[in-house]
Amino acid sequence: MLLTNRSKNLYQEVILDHNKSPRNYRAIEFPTHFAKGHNPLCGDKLDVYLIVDGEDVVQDVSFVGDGCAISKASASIMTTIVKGKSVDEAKELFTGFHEMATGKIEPSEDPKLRRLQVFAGVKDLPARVKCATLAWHTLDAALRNKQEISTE
Amino acid sequence: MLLTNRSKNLYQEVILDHNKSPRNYRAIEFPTHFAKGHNPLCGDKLDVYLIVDGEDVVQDVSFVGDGCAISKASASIMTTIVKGKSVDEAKELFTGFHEMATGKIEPSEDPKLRRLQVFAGVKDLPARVKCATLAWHTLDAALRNKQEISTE
Amino acid sequence: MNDSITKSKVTPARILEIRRDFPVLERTIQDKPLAYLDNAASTQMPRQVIETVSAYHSFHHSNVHRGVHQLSQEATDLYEGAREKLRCFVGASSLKEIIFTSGTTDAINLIAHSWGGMNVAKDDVILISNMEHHANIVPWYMLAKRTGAQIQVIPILDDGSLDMNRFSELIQQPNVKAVCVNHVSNALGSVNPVEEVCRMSREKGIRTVIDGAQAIGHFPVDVRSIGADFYAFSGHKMHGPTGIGVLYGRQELLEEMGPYKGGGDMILSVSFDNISWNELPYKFEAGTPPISQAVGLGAAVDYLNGLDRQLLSSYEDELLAYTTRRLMEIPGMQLVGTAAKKVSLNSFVIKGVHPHDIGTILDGEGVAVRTGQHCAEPVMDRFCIPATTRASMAFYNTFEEIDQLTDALLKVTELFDVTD
Amino acid sequence: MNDSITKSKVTPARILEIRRDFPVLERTIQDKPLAYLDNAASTQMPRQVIETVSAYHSFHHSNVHRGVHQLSQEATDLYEGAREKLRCFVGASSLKEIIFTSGTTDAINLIAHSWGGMNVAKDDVILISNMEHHANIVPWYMLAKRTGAQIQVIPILDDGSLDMNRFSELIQQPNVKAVCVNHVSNALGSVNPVEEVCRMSREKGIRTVIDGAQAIGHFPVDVRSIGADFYAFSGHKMHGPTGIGVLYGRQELLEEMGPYKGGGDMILSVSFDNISWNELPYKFEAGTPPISQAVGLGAAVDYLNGLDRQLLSSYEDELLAYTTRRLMEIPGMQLVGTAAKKVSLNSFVIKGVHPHDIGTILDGEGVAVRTGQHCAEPVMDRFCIPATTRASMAFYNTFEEIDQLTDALLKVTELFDVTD
Ligand SMILES: Cc1ncc(COP(=O)(O)O)c(C=O)c1O
Ligand SMILES: Cc1ncc(COP(=O)(O)O)c(C=O)c1O
Repeated sequence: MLLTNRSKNLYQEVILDHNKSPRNYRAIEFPTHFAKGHNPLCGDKLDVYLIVDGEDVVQDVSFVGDGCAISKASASIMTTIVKGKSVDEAKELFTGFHEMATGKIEPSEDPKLRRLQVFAGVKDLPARVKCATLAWHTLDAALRNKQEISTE
Repeated sequence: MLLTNRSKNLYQEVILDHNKSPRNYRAIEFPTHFAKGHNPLCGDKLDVYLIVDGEDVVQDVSFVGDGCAISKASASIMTTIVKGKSVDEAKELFTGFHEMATGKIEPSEDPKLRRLQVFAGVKDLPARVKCATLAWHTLDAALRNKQEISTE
Repeated sequence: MNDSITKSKVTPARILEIRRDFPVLERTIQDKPLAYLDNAASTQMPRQVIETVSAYHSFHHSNVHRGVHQLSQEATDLYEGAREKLRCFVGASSLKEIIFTSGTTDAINLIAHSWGGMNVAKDDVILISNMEHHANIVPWYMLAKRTGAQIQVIPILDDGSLDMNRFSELIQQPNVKAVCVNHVSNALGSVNPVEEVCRMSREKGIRTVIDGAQAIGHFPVDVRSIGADFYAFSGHKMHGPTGIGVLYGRQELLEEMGPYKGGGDMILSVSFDNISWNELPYKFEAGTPPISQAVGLGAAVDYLNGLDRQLLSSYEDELLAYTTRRLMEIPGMQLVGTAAKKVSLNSFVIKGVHPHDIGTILDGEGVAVRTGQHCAEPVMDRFCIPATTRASMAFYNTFEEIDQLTDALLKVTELFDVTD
Repeated sequence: MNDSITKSKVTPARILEIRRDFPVLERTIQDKPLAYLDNAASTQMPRQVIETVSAYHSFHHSNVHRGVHQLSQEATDLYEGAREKLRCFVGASSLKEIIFTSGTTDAINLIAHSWGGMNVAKDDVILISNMEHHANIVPWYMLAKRTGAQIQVIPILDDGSLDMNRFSELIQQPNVKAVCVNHVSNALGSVNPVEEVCRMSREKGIRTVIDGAQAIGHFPVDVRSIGADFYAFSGHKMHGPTGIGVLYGRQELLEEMGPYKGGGDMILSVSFDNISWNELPYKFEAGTPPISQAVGLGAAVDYLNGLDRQLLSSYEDELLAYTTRRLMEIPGMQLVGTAAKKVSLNSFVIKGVHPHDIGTILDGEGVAVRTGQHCAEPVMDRFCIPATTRASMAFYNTFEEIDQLTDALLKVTELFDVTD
């Protein structure tokens, strides 16, 4: 099978794996923070749940939703990275990820983005940037106590 | 003064003369037939008055109105031609005139159109055909007892 | 009749010849030849149309109507000449029945506003098929909100065809004022029996609003033999420019209707106390119309008339059959819309792969398809799917392009490890 | 500042160079060179615009938004790129404030429908200047009929300028909701003090609807320094294509407004029971937008930005002064509209000669002017004339063309034997 480089670059093994077996794919019954994300262009929908402790550390984070491989893998990888981080660190990661996905910075510029650089390929596909960032936008909304967001 | 042939053809002496001194330019107090004509594209307005006798002969015909030289001269010449004709002859003239003005027949094809052939030039100027035919349309409407017409 | 004639077919060479009229079809995408299979979203323009528009822009442009100078007369003749071409193309009786709009959406809004505003009241019923494009739903929804009228849905069967039994029941109700059905569904490809829909509606005195956006590019349309009260379509779906569409309406209905937009050209006289409307079709064409777009659309009509449309329709049927067969080779494939009568369009889902991922990967292989809800959310809800991938063909598409699509889809299912 | 810079002027050679960009200007009419003096009706397009549209049609066309394939992305980038060009061109704060419509008429109908429908009620007052084009009268008239609101007229002075004293009185009334004034009158050429109109209105909480159709092609416009709530214009009056226009609206107002047309792209989600609207600017752009037209309009903006507009504005002022002087040589001449601030446009009547006859004879001499009421019947009524002849210039017109106009007019007056 000979896929174009662009597709190979975007649909790397790790993304396909997280798409197939998303981590932390469950609802949390009593979250401290919660938000619903919606990308009306694609129809993608995503719920993000968080438990943040008194020290502002993310004790648990999970998601449930429907979407393309990019958005699902992005959500799954996000949960694994954010767990155990402080709220401020999570927000910083969001900013960095957003800048990378929109081509404003190179992933190599920020060592914290190492595990996220599999998504760097979306910067060449403007229609797919929102797929990659939906989970992060939703996380950000949850942390700001905004219950519903739409990326359109 | 060197005018283009087209203009010379259209604005012949006889038209300019009728424009300047329109014949039968007056209202008839007790007409047997009457109609108002209106060309909303130009703003031209024309009232046509007739007295038709028991034999269906046009005893008197006149007009009052505002318009361009073509429409005014056409109305003026129409009144001079129609006076004394039968209603059927007037209607026939209208048909012939209309066909000439829209280029469907050559004026030479119909000897009755001889005095009207000064208007043959409008056939090359679609925007002006209605100026030339307004008086005739209004005459026709009057004879059919339609009080108001618009050529648009 | 001679056998060789009845079986006469479009040859591959003829299709290649036609393709040369369409500059964009020579493009490559990611170093692959472009296979443009997004014709339901918008069709491509032949150079005959492109050049006509350019020539108009270069040498004949001026504002239409009301002008006594030659350029204005030329522009008017070209604009009104295009109207005559369109009249003839859809078999309308009179030029008064051909209104230029900015598109199908604008045309249906015109109907809902001007006809609906006068004829639909509280508790009246508007029947809308479950396979309508948002363009034939939202204007009616807005009218219903305003007037208190009710919208009822004509269901569709599992194969994506209209439920005519239910339809015949629904029209028995009193107060049904309008039936809104597309001639061809953009999400399913189904060709609806609009002649029957119109006949049955007419017998009950119900008005029919037929959305012809997806029909007009695929086969000859005759509004009178369909018997539609209103028929709407867009230029850009029949190889003409964007920014223009046509509303056909029966003269009698159009005469009664109040105006839509206000402005120049649609009025006879204006003062601040009183305004009188112009006659048809101008009553519905406020302001400077889409002049060069009408001229371009007229050129598209000429282009289509110059082709053997009947033969090309059959060619598209073969193309559809071939596409359907090849798609069935793909693991996890489920076609959405399998009605007996379809235009050359296939909507589908592949188990476990989101349409967006399919679209992106296909694009990498040079194959342009559309993915999503196709502005037909109720269809998606009906089939309980969030979105589909849609390959929509035109007469210039080839069997090779379908192979290119199939190969690309096989790469998708391999990548995503899809099994049947 | 250096004298030679402050006095720098457009040279005739520069104008001839600019003219070469406009193919139509090379035409002859009746064997005479065309003098196109009907720019207020529609301006001509430079080849830069014509070629951009052709290239779009040939190689980049596809439907915008919602498409994941490359052509659709290219079309979307070009379409949205055009929006950014327009935003910058008129100095709007945000892309959300730039709505593509099908023209000025469509834009004002949008305002009257969506803003007016929500904000104007029985006995409210809408102020409309006596020099408005029908496009800024009829939509308000229709709204007034629907709501029972009142239209009141802002009078104009004998020179064709706005009666600002009367205006300042009129806005003292309670319940004045909107002021509708054109930036430049198409029938008179007057440039209205819209900054002052907007400032005075704003102080009273009254909304301003500025019709910029005739301004946008003549001089740089900045909606924020004008302070307009709404500002509308058309592509075909600024050297772009027909079928497109722009509505600028302050974001805050647009956010509150309900939708205009219903259809695809202007909604977020649709079911038969509930619909939610999309965000700005898409809420007001239902259906497939005028894509190639927006791209062409963007090219027109690029073209204008590449010229020295300020200098060309001064050139047009000189051209106007020259035209005015030459026209005064014509026997029986009466100018209609002699305000101190005017664009390069002269409306006039000649004693004893109907404008239509003037128009036809001028056409025979290669001179394209417009005759009639110019979709501004109230202006004609105000000056008690049935119609005028209008010569309207653009930056590509020359002094020689004005001489051609003058010579042709002298032939008219000779033919009709007009004396002073
Ligand atoms: C002042 C003014 N307003 C509005 C319009 C209407 O513009 P359009 O016909 O492009 O909608 C025109 C153009 O005729 C105009 O001159
Ligand atoms: C069936 C159908 N109706 C209406 C429309 C709307 O057409 P337009 O976007 O040209 O107004 C479309 C196109 O998307 C369509 O497919």
